[in-house]
Amino acid sequence: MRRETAFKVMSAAALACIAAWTAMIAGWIPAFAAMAVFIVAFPVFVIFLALWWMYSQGKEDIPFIGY
Amino acid sequence: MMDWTYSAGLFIAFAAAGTAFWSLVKENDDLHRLILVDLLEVITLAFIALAGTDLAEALILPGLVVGISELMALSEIYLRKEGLRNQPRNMLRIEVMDSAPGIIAAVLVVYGIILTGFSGGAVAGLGILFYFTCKGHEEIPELVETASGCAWVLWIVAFFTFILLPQYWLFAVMTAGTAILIKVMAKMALVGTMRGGSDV
Amino acid sequence: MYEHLMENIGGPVAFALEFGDIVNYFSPYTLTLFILAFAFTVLAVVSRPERQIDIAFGGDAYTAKVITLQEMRFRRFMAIACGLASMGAMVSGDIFNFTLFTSMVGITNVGIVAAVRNRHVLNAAYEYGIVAMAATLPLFGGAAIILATTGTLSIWELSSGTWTVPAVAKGLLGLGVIGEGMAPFYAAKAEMFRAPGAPYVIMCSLSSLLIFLRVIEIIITI
Amino acid sequence: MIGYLVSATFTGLLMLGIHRKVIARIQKRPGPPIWQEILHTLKFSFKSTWVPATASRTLFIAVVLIGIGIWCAALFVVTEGGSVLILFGIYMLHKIVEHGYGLSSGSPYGKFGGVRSVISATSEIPLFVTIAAIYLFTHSLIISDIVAYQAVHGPLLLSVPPAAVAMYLVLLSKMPYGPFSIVESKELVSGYKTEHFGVWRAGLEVCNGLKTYVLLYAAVLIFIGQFPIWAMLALMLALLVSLSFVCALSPMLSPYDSVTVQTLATAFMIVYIIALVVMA
Repeated sequence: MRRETAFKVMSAAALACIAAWTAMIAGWIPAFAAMAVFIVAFPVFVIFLALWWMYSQGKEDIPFIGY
Repeated sequence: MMDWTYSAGLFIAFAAAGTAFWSLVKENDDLHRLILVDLLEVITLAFIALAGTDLAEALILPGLVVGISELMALSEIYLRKEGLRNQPRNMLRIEVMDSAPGIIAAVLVVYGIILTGFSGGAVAGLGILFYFTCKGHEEIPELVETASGCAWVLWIVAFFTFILLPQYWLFAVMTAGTAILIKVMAKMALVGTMRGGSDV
Repeated sequence: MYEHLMENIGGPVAFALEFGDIVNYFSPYTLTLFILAFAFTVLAVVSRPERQIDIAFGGDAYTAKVITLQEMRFRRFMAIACGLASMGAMVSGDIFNFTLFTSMVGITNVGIVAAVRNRHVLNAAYEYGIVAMAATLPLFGGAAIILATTGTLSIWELSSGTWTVPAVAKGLLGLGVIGEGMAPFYAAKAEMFRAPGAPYVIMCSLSSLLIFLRVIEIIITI
Repeated sequence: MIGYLVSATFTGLLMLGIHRKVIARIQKRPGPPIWQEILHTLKFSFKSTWVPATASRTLFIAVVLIGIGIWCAALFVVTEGGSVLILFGIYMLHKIVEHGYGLSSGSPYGKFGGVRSVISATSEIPLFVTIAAIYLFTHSLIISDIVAYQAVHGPLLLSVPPAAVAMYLVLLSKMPYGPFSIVESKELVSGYKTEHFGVWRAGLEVCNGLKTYVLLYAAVLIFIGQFPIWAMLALMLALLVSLSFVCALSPMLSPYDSVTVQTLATAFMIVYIIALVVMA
């Protein structure tokens, strides 16, 4: 995955969270709908934020098989 | 809704379930455990049947289907885990055919006699047929033919009794009933048995 | 406190679909469970199995187990069937349907690992299958006793408080579900999870967990 | 709400740090600073990351997302006063997530960690007995109703102490370094976490932080009652320190002993429930 993609996904998730929050405070959508958006978007935001910071293009490796 | 028959039935079902579970715990052979588990399934159906309503009758079928599919899945696993890949040479080699043909045939015949008439003959004939399938049929056909002939004579005698001595109608009915029972039984017993020796 | 007893347990019912007296309902609780079953079913559909690494102890050698395409297809099918059965059990408003779905979960759980060519796993699957099949007796027995004593199987009806469901029926129902793969009968099941193919194997544990969570709701509700 | 979510995550991580610190001090070690777990999370998020070559890619990534997602949901259930059953359902689902972590990578260590997390499923059974005990008193499983009941009748901790003990056992079995944390035992390297490094591990830490916060908060809420947030945090901290004491002073049990202890606890709870029902 490229850094730009990670950034795009992260911003989309963040925007979704903020939009849902604003809409809830403004009373446009009920609280549970905003929560549903958070539950989906927050994990995506966390992971893609970190991926945007650092996603190596390094070669894939086999798992750890002992010392 | 709950009367004493339900309670009694429930008690018997629980006792049967307890027995089955106990035997399942005691049994070590995988194949026998599979069979015992099938026994448990039958008791399960008894539990449903005890409700005794139309709904219960409708519920037995899905219960049965689920039970059978579980049994089939487990049998497949058993075959795979034991590495049994060879097809059996003789497909009709079921244990009960060696161990208990006499008992099963006797039960069917007695039940057929109780039913009397055509259906009774069919049931009893099935019993005899089962016996022959299990035990082979070398000399028995002659005996069956003799019985069939005598039964036919009895039937004729019963008809004559009807016509000539109508006051003995009850005796005639009973004779005819027994005769037709034996006759149908004999004919049913011949289904699938070929004449001309065992190599045909 | 809500008027309908059921809503004190799983939360207010958001949507209910009536079929005569059988009402399939979504409370926040059943909805959560349904979504989880759905999510993991989707995962089983889209993800490919992993290649499990085995170490040969005493040396540096290791091997990767590869799942053949045919085996993968069969196990994926079984995993999806398992997911569908658990989804059905989550929303069913009828106790007998619930027990049928539960038995189906048992069958598909065996099916998920049945294609694995590993004697150890197959033995575990067989042991689990025996327990799961024996568990159908209390499961159906419980449902049948509920039917015989109250005359209805609708969870909605039973939760209205007009019926008294005998404790033994509830106990049997719970015992049946526990036998389908919860503690303390999961000992055989845990061995099944050594089979490769994580997205499918995970459905085994997920489905029995979900039906256990659902039966808790049913037992408290009725 | 977003602010609450983020601060709950960091508070939970801080509490895990305090947990480690208390354990270290009891064992006469200096121990890491209390913000160590927060630093850990940040550190992992800056590490180079890829998916192992043998892993089931989709599942490998999806379980991280699901892990964070379910605990977000649990936080909302607790704060909004939803059903206790949902919370405990999520608690059990965490087991599946751990299982997914372990199995998805193809690593033998991860696999054994995952299998152990399934074996330790006994820890959930006391939970449901706890629920039954609570239900007998409150006749509702909605958290807001339970809180309202406690406002009138006093804390459930005093009316159903055995249920509180069972809940304590449940919390204990989810705490790291505790007697029941057989999934993280050192002979399995890092157990189910072995192959989730870098960003994935950071996600896992976020999930752990949220989980710790939610479980402690829920335990206080269900057994003591609702208080202002500073008092809630103080009570949670007290609960945490007591848990740390147990973790510091008890050795890790072997997998089967752990299961046996939890089964015995369950049996005791069932007897207690039956006694309650018979008396009522």
